[in-house]
Amino acid sequence: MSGRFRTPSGGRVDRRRTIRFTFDGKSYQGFEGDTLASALLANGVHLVGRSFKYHRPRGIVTAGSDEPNALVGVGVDDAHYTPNLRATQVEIYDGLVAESQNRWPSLNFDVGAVNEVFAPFLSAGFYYKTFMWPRAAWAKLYEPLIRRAAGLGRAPEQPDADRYTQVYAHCDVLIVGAGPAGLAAALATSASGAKVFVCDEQAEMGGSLLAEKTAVIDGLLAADWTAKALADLAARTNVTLMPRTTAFGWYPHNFLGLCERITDHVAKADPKLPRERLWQVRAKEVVLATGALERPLVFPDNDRPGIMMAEAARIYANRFGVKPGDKALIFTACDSAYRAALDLKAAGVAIAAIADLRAAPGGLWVDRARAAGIDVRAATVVTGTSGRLRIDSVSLAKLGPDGRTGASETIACDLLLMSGGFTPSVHLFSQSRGKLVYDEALQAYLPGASVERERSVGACRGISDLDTVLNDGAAGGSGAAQAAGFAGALGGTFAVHTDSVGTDGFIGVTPHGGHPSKTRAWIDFQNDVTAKDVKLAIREGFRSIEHVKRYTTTGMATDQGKTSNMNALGLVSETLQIPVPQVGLTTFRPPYTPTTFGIFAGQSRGDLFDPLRQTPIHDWAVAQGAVFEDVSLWKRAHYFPRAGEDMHAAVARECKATRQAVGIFDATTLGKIEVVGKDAAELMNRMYTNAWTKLEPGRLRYGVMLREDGFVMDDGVVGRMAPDRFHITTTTGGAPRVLAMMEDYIQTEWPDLDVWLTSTTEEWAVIAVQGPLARKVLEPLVEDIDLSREAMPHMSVREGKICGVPTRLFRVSFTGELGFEVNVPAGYGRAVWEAIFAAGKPYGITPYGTETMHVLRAEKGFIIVGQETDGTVTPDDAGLSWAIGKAKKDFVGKRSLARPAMTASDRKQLVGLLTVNPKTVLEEGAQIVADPAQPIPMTMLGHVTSSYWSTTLDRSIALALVRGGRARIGERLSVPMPDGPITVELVEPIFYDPKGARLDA
Amino acid sequence: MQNYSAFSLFKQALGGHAGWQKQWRSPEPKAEYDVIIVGAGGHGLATAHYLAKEHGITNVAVVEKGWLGGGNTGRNTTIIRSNYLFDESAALYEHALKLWEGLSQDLNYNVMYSPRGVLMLAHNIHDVQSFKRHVHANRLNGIDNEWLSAEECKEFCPPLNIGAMRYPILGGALQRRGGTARHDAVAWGYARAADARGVDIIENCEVTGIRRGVNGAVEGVETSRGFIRAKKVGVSAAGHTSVIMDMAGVRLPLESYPLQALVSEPVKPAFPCVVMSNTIHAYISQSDKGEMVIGAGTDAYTSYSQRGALHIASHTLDAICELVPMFRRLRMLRNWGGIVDVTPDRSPIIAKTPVPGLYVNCGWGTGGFKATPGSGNVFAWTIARDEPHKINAPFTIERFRDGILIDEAAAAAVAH
Amino acid sequence: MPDLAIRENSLGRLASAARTIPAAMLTVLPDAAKLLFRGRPSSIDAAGKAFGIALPMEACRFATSGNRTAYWLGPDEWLLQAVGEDSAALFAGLAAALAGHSQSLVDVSHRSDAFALSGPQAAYILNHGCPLDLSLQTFPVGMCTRTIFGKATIMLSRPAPEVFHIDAWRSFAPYVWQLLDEARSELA
Amino acid sequence: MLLITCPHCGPRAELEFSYGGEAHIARPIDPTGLDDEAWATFLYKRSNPKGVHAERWRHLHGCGRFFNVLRDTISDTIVTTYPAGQPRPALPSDGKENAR
Ligand SMILES: Cc1cc2nc3c(=O)[nH]c(=O)nc-3n(C[C@H](O)[C@H](O)[C@H](O)COP(=O)(O)OP(=O)(O)OC[C@H]3O[C@@H](n4cnc5c(N)ncnc54)[C@H](O)[C@@H]3O)c2cc1C
Ligand SMILES: NC(=O)c1ccc[n+]([C@@H]2O[C@H](COP(=O)([O-])OP(=O)(O)OC[C@H]3O[C@@H](n4cnc5c(N)ncnc54)[C@H](O)[C@@H]3O)[C@@H](O)[C@H]2O)c1
Ligand SMILES: Cc1cc2nc3c(=O)[nH]c(=O)nc-3n(C[C@H](O)[C@H](O)[C@H](O)COP(=O)(O)O)c2cc1C
Ligand SMILES: [Zn+2]
Repeated sequence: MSGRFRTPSGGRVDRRRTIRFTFDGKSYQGFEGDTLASALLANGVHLVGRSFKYHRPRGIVTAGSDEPNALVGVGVDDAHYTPNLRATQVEIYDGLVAESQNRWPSLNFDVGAVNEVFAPFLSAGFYYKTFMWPRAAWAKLYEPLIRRAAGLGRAPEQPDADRYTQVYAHCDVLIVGAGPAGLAAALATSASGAKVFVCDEQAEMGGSLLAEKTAVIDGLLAADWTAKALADLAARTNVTLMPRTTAFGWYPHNFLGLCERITDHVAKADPKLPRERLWQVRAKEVVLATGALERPLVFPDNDRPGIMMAEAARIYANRFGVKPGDKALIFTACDSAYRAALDLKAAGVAIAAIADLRAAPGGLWVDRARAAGIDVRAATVVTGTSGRLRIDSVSLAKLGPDGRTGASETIACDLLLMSGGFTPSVHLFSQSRGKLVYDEALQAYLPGASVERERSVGACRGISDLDTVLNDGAAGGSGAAQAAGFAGALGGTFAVHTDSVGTDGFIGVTPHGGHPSKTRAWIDFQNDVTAKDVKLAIREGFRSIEHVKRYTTTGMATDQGKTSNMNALGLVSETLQIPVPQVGLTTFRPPYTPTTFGIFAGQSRGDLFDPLRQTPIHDWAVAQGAVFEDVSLWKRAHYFPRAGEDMHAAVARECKATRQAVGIFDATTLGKIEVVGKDAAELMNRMYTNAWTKLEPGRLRYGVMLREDGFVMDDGVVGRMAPDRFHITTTTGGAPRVLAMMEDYIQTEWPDLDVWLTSTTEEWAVIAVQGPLARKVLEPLVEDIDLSREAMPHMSVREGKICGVPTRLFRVSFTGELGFEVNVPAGYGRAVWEAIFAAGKPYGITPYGTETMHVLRAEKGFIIVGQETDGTVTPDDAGLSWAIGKAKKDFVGKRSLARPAMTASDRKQLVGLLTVNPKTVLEEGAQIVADPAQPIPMTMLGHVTSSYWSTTLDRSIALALVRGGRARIGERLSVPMPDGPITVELVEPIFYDPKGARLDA
Repeated sequence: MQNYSAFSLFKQALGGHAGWQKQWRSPEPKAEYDVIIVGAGGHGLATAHYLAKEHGITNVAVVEKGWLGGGNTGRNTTIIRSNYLFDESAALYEHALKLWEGLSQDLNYNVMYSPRGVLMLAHNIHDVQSFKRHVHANRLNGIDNEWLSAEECKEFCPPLNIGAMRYPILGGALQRRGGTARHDAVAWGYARAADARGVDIIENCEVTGIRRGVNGAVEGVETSRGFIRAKKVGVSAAGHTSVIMDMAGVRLPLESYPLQALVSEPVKPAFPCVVMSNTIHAYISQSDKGEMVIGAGTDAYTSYSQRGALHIASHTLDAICELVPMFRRLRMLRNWGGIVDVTPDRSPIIAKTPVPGLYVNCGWGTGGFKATPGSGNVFAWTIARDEPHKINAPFTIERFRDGILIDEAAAAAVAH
Repeated sequence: MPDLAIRENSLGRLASAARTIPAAMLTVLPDAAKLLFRGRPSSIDAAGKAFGIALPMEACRFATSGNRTAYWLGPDEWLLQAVGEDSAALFAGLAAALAGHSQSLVDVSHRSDAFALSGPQAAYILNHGCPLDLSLQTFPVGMCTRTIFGKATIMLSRPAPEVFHIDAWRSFAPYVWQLLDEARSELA
Repeated sequence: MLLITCPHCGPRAELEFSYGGEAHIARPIDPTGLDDEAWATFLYKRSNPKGVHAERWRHLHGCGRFFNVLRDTISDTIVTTYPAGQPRPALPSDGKENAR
């Protein structure tokens, strides 16, 4: 048996499959098909949580995703723990572990409930009015207290063990909601052959039909019709049914985010499966069939466990075979609660009375209730309730025609059902930016004009009776198919036997006669917002509904006001004496219901977070024990430590080997672009500061590229391979930027130029062989290239073969030594590297990483774009005016260089720095001042851009940008550090072989 | 102005809170004001407050097309810090930070300024160099900012994953005085204080035109509630600045982009400080109510639609889940957008315009909440005296013509 | 001198450890000579003649003949691929035929590696990172395009209803492969 | 994520594109002939309209071509796309209504 409150039969749960689970450590049983809420109710458990602010005992209010109260934490361990799940949505499975939240030490006895005592002081926004003295106390004392009190569930403390996936999908028609409207739409649309997706957030499709016992559709009982419709749809290959899938967000151009929950409901999930999947659906047409949500009534003490929505109680009885209580009292403003009362009575729940807010309720349902012997009381309101952890009685009073309440009568019950009518679920429609229109008769906002390609059908657009809902769905479905370009959709009609429950309802606070400042009638259950709070906000001048929301926090809880927003609107409207539509609405935002972070991250985690780019030589470097650094998406070898070496020792050794013998460096990550066409040189002239016309084929030149605003964007060595062909190199991180900018100018400014670009970054592996012995190492490996000084001078390029594979061999040096950069097709990179390494062995060839590369180039005063420059540096600042083609009339960025501030003499300019104490190595980023004794704030003259220990020079060296620096060369300045100033001398930014004799070797 | 204190709260509680006064009035616009501020965001309201408080100009209207505080002030991730690189920006943001420190008391409104520390993470050597440059420059400017090793980052913010990830954390720059404040309270506190000094805050009043006299000078603003006369008009309309300046025939170097933020469901305290990572695009802190407040990036394109694309939010959450893998199971509660106005150098403009009597405060992009008190303060000065305060003197419109840019982002690739 | 003309494929290691998942198979495609041709309209015929396949003029289509395929990549851009051929010879031949034309020819044989994703679930798996509508109506056999997969650019083509070819730049190829492999885990 | 119709490849997801800022801002033929104000206008000043915006997109992860798009910046609705180099099509509803 699964609890005393289980009906003897009926419902859609599988009574043959008993399921065991625990809640707050106590074990319970339920049936397959139960939600945690239905299973707890079957066991007589109503108290499941505590409210946010006052820690009031709270029970289960709804049967769906709109549940504000019954929030639980679920998970056997922290790696699988999820806080704030709605018990009404959690499907139970064997071994499920759930716990209540926001209570200590226990749910029944919660110390936090002392807040109740302070409740009079904890009015809306109380924290804005106090805790200001003493100044420091807010952050130190008050805030931590408030933070601890707030916050509902606890975050898991272990990394999530599950995986999540993301997938894009396209369909002709996406139908959201598989109630009668959605199913009818799906049947119609899919008959046309259109590709249709149908998603519903619930485990079972059918929506309100799943709780329907008497209606007959096309001669079938609702349940049978639903089963048949679903079977029909499932059999159609153009239909995809997606249960447990919430459409949570609508983004521009009919792009919707759907969250599918895959494993949370199973005890032993297939480990291959993701926990949840994000569907990113682009739909030609969307049909919204999202139904309507029942509204609570707002009356004094309406928040006790045992107070529930009438339709939810009906769902528990009809769909789950659960009696939510023994004796129910019903408080309603509409007919549907009568239907609920009758169904509950049939399930064995005693109905104490129906209190109807309406003056003279009548008609079919009222008659039926009366005929069933139910005590129906017209013009009657609830004026209060009692019961600490569960409701035990209700006070009723007659409502006079003047709106006053009469004497009250107390009726014992363990269940109070309420219904204020239904609010259409227009969330997604509104997210799509469609305009909502207020319908006075329905007291509801309905979808008006569309912005996107969508239509709403059924209860979500205010249509409520099953026959009209079905026909509306069918019409909407065929309309959508037609709009998506599919003729022949069947918009047939349905023959339905059912009885209308009308569209009555109520918004706002029901009359109760209580003292306005003493009674508490909850509007937003989860955030503990009472009618009093809303009125206070208005009294304090918060007139806009947006202000009321933010001041009181109504509608800001995890249910986003699904049950509360209309009542808040009603109350504001009444208090301000302005019509509801003039009060306005707060904005509907994604997600429709809270959505796991994991699905947004999807597969982008760990090494797949970003592409991890590796060169063909990467694995070799790994085998050699290299330490890597991240440079944009690339992994680059930073240095190659030998046993016992730290970075400094390794770099010193690598530098020394390269200066004295030969080093080998993987420069593959450099960006490369092939510029081809008869106007190639012209394009180069326009894009780079340099002049290119005269560069002969077979020669290299260092090029500088600016942004149009005049600041250095990139640099690199460029080879002219032929009159109409250049081989550009760029910085590692800059390659995509440079290519994009050049392509932009070619396509949009100079389409007349005959020139084309091709990225060749990944075509070539680049092996830099640098050092006095470089030529010796390479000579035996190359065919048909004369490496001699005379035949192949510094800054030249030759094509030929190395180790039998084609190469573009650059004679170039970023180290200041004799050097070559061997470009070979990337697939041969590793092999050629190893061959060169083997050939270099006798000469002591030493692999070096980016750190050594940086030191060697700094000794030569070569800049690194991004280190010496930072997006505010002109070529002249960086000492590169020599690279500007003086005779050129124009190039990208030239005009900007003529602006007043760009030519000022006190701009920061590149200089060298030598510390007076040669052993002191400056910190990169350290600031430079004239007088370290000046008071703070100091006048800063510049900063250290690069700083290293130079083994070659046996002293420290640094590069810096200093205000008017070139004119200050020879001066001494100071670098004030926390433990004292460091005196530095400004020198030319070149420390080693200033004449360049070594590169020319 | 009614005094707010624990005592007054206590007293009012006994009286059923019946005695609380309106925090601000909802006056009808007068025919004429000395100064009109366009836009009742934090900046506009602060400007009005300081005009009244520090310059004695109380015949001021703040006109707002919607509800006050409903612009970016009400939709930002509330990160406050002042550890900017350049002297100009450092001075401006530090001026603001000093005001933040006493703001609750100044306004008699608890804005919940919470200096819990802002930690900016470095994921590569370039980040390290750039952050250290900030640390040193800040130190010499008298602004607190310190370098933490990866282990120290972890100690300061235990939930952080500093190890196995695509871009491991190499360290971070921590400004301990940085933190957050309650966005709404800032708008409301300024509104209440300004109102108490006589400023008219006129909501639901959209500026639709700027009237200029024959000499070109400003005469007032056309609004959805009629013409309102004033010789001085200060525009503080954030994302909508271009639209309003267009009314006066002034084109500014601005583009408006959607910027998104999102919150998780509330949980018990689980994240002690503010963490920013520009390299992988993640900004996170936990609010006093318990939500994780997370900032995403801007969309690629300009827009006034006040929402953003799903892939932008996804990209932020993948970063958050890498930084704090136990948050992968938290759930997004709400995701919204704002419209931020961005200048070419990502620094603001607080200046006089070519139109006499027209002043503008704009271009705060993704990072102007932190500046609210300082910006309002110097903008008020600029309007009152018809000349910039020395702190905002560099933040002119002309700097773009002359090339005197204040490009924090270019200097460091650091967003706000 | 060592003869090193043995090409290393960036996917070699992943391919040798690939799981057999029939619903979505991952297999490395053989090396090929690949030339990127861009040029003025007047040069297109000559390029097609020299290559032996008229370059497809319809957007996003490829044409195959024997071991050679011409992929339309953009209105002035085609990838000319010859499986198993030597790129230098191919280049020389085309370059000669194109002399005097306004065009650009670049050898990109080593820039990318290619692999196939095949099986009844291939499109579904591809959609884990690729936002295209891969139904046969919108992405028919014979279609090719550059597109995005996760955070990488790929060239995607469909030689058969359940076969996709993915050509990705060398350093991105392992990422694309691994992301697909991760996605197809659920079919294992 | 927007759905943008590339004039060559048809409708594609925004992810395949890169945004290129406002359209129809031609680089001056002779920048040196411009005064600082005019140059700054070219460099920095954009119309930033609330309404229909002519802007450049590039089908970066596609055919690689730049083209122009008219998009309503209020609703993000795309009104039309047209090749680079063509003048902005006139719209009956310029700046106001957003066509579907
Ligand atoms: C998602 C997001 C996250 C952010 N995160 C941070 C952060 O962490 N830290 C930080 O420092 N900054 C952040 N910012 C930036 C910050 O929010 C803004 O820079 C700052 O709030 C701007 O304040 P404001 O008062 O100038 O503008 P707003 O608050 O936007 O006020 C401008 C007002 O002008 C009104 N207006 C516009 N047009 C008219 C008209 N025609 N007539 C009348 N009124 C008009 C608007 O309605 C609005 O109320 C973020 C911004 C966003 C959107
Ligand atoms: N007065 C009323 O408007 C009213 C009130 C209650 C019930 N009804 C009855 O309800 C029926 C109306 O049928 P219907 O089909 O319009 O509604 P429905 O409530 O039967 O179905 C709506 C379905 O949409 C799903 N859904 C809602 N939002 C979703 C989202 N974002 N993502 C995924 N799924 C989502 C729900 O889980 C539900 O299954 C009629 O039979 C009517 O009698 C009407
Ligand atoms: C710091 C911060 C915290 C927020 N916390 C919540 C929250 O707990 N619940 C909620 O519903 N919205 C929260 N919001 C979002 C607002 O509800 C709202 O989305 C935002 O102010 C933008 O307004 P709009 O969505 O009405 O356009 C928060 C906003 C900010 C700026
Ligand atoms: Zn295209």
